[in-house]
Amino acid sequence: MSEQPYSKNELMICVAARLFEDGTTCFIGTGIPMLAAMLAAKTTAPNLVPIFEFGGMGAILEDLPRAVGGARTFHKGLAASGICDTMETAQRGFVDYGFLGGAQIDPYGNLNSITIGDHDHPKARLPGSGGGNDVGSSCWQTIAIMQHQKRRFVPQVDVVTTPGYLTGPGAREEAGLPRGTGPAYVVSTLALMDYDPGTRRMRLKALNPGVTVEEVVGNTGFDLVMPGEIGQNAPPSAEELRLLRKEIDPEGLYI
Amino acid sequence: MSEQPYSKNELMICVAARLFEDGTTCFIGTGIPMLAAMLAAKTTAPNLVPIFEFGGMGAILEDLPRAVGGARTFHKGLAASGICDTMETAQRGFVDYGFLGGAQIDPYGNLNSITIGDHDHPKARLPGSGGGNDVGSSCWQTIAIMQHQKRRFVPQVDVVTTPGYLTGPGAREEAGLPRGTGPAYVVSTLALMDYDPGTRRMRLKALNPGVTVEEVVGNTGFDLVMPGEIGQNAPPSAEELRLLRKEIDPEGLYI
Amino acid sequence: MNILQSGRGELIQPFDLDEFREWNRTKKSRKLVDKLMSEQEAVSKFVHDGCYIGTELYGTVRAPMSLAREVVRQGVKDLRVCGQGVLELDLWLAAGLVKKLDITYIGLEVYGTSPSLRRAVESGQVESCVEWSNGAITWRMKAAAMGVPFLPTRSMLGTGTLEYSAAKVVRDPFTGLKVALLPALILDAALIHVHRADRYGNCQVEGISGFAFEMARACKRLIISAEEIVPTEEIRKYPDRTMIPYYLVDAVVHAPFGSHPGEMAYVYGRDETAIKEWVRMSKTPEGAKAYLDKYVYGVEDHQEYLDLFGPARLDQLIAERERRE
Amino acid sequence: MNILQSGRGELIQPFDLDEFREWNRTKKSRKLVDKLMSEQEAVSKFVHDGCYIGTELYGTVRAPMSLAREVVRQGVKDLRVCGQGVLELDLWLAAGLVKKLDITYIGLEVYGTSPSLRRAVESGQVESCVEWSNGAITWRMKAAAMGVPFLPTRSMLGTGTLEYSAAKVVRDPFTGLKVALLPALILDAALIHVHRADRYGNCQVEGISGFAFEMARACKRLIISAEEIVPTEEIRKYPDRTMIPYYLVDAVVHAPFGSHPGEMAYVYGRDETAIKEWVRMSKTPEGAKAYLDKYVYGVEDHQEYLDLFGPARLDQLIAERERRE
Repeated sequence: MSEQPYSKNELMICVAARLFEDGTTCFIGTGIPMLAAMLAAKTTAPNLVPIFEFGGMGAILEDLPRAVGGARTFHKGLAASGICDTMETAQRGFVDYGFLGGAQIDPYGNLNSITIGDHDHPKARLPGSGGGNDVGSSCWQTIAIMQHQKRRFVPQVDVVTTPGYLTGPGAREEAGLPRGTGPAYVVSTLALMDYDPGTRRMRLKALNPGVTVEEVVGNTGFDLVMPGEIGQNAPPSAEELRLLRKEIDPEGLYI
Repeated sequence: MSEQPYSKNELMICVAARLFEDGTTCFIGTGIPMLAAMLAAKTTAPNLVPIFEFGGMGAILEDLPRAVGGARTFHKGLAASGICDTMETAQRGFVDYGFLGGAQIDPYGNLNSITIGDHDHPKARLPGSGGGNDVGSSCWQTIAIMQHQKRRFVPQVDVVTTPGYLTGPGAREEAGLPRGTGPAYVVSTLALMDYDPGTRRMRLKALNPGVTVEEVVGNTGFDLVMPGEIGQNAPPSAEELRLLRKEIDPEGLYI
Repeated sequence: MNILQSGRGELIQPFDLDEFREWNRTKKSRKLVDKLMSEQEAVSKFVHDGCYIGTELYGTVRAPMSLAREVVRQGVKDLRVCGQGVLELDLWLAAGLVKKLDITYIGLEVYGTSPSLRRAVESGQVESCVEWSNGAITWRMKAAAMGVPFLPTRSMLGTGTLEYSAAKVVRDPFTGLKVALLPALILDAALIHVHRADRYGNCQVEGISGFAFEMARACKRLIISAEEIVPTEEIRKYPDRTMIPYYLVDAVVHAPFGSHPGEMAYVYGRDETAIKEWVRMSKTPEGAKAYLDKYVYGVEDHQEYLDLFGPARLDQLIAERERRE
Repeated sequence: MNILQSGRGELIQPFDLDEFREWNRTKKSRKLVDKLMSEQEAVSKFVHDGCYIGTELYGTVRAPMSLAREVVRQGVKDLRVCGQGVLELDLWLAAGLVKKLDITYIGLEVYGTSPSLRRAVESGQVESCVEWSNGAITWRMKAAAMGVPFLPTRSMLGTGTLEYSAAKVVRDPFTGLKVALLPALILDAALIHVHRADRYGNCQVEGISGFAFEMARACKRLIISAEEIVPTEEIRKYPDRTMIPYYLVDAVVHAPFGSHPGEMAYVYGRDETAIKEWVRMSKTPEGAKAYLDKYVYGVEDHQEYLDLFGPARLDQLIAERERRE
């Protein structure tokens, strides 16, 4: 185990990066997912195929992209296409993973990034559904990345912007969403969560170093499913930190 | 009037070429329409924009194309796209004219190029609907080019492959076809026909040189509308013939 | 094939396909007409108070920023606007030009949510927000581009996004699958920035195409700005690179660095300093106003805007461009 | 949104979008796997008796003729086939391989109707012909490529083409317009000939794109033949030219003159003499058989086929190619 100090973001990036499966396609959004994808490509998933919604496919991520349409998203890429092609590629079942964020998440993994409060007279107007709804509808598995706070982990999101398991088992299929899809993980500042296969409710999977179950529970606005055994997320390794700091984000934009 | 001898095809090409309006877009099929378009571009319609269904747009027709997808259909073209783009361009109302052929035509300008006899046990299997149905549905005006024979000008086509005015006034709109579209002319080996605006039935407009009304009537399987005055198609001019023979079809493939 | 669900959002741009066809027949010349003009002329001719308008690609990437600033400079009012945006829509929101939104995403990307959007919506200045996904808004344009009234999708199903949209859910009559039908979107005006165009409007784009193909075919008026104006011979040499043919285009504006402070693939990189200036200043209404005063109202045109940055900075952005290698 | 009319043609290739998604998830590797193989290997691996198959572009233009001949050589039976065709489908019809057709146009273009089609259909050897327009069959593939069960169109309405198709007519719930709904078409196998590919299957096409984009995304197995095999670095240098990304592709065949006797834009012109030989010989069943004996069954592979014409003829075709100028 590494004894080096590291930031919360560095840890989240590492936990997220380790979830990438080699030889899979993955929709990447701005920020943390980009760093996680780059770290994965340099460690456990050298054959990862990043897809960016406005058209970049199969880029070699040498420099950190700053926008999902920027030239770095198709740097030495295998294809530079358009948003219809990428979204339809996902709709056809070709995109294995999608990374998502949101202001709120509920026990079924539904995300909200539209409004806090009443939609038509909101307390806070958020950016909107964006590509998140398409990613959450069409990718085989989605991974959400969230700050772990009670006001974000809520019993019911104000608006379902991006579909998780909606109201529970069978609800996605009943709504018409593609068979076999849904949220897989939540990477938070405190822990890694997955979903109970029976109830489709969020389940604690592994704690971040130094975090207690009580701390997670205290920062979650609903009951998490508790498995028989709770894992531990390894801290960033020396090599992960070196890659993040020297190669991936040398300007320290995110870490 | 030119005293030179000319072939039936040369005359048809000239009559058709004179129908092209300058500065319009036009779907061009293989054969006679290609020659007519080239002749028009070299005479009265220098700003004609030829569109070929598999993607060629705005080509400069220096050599006669032999296929609607051949490289000559986008020679020095303004765009080389695909069939969806051309068909959707027509569906959006951007294509002014379309040239069509068929084995049979009826009084409402409906064309058949699918089967003669019963569809499922045909006496003759024809090539099929092809792009003709799309052209006849979406272009603003269509022009048919036909051999003038009784077995081709029939009271009712065996199958409506390409929509003319269907069963008469209002029938296209009732079927859902775009407002304001329909057949404009028929160029035959004997005459030029248009359509009566009231009944939407085929009307004799002008006779080819040396052809009588009786001859047209005798070779038509239904009653043509007869206007008060019947015009005369001018024979090919010396210049038209020179262009056709020296520049457009020097190998004599069609003329 | 009954309607199983209807979003309760307003269709803020009703459409009529036959009227669109008639427009395309009568208002769009098929002749090669010289359309080269300035930003001022193009915007004053083709962008009107109350019109429904969109921009492509977005904010910091191949965005028609010189045109977007000109729209602000001319103070066009009551705009109805679609889609995703970063800096360009932010400027319009901050300047108070926007009345209704078909919104997918408006934010500052790595720099978080948009204070200008928050102020404009939470104050009620923007009267309504109709929700769509990024895919959905593009498919709506694709429907118009195809000349059909709707396209089906498996996105948006089961969510509030659909509930606050104007989509409808039906069962596919072939397989029984539930799909959302997205109504066609025909914009009154669209602004697209490209790498190269000739003076008639034939356009080439390099790198990702975003939604330029769809938007160019889904609007009644199309203003193109281009980094470079090329002879038509260049277009005719590579007809397979024409993404937008001339007959779709109403105005062609020569705008080098037209996407600044955003990037232009293979031409120049993004100007992070300039982007951060907007991020910082737009946090308050006063700051946003000061920014507009300096960079929009305070200059006559795009050239004067570029002069505020100077050639050294612009050369630096060229040096930082993506290269084909 | 009730069904106002249903075509009485059979849906000869029923489809299930969720099963297609599952196929694309499990049978299509996202890794860069070397797929270079011969025509023989590609066809024997991915084209099976009874499969639903299509070819692109068509007959005399960028057509996968070396693959089409290999299909005949291997005697694959009971094919269900879509679309437009000139020489390639003619060969299959003449060889008796075709059982059902989603037909749009099969003919000899300037040389008139196809005797092979007439014989195959009028004799009952082809069991059924379901009718579509060229636009419609491509939109059916586009639906599959988009991952949706149908696309609407304003083509085919009011005609026998619709009556003998499997389309359905409904009223658009947004504007009340009548449209025809075209069911998605997911092919079992597709054959596409391109200008350049790398050994993983990333493909570039020059000139018109026909329906390559759509077909490549609407099939379970995709065999690419290419005039030239290029290093992947060449693909990565111009990612905006990739029309077909590798993960769609199952086999890559290096086939110079693969479209012969058809043309290949910017590479070689069409071989009129060779085309006319088929036109002449296919007039009778005996003639067609003699042609197949000589040009298909009588040679081992594409190279032996080309040897029948010799380098002088092929050089002549190169000289007659379209040039960028």
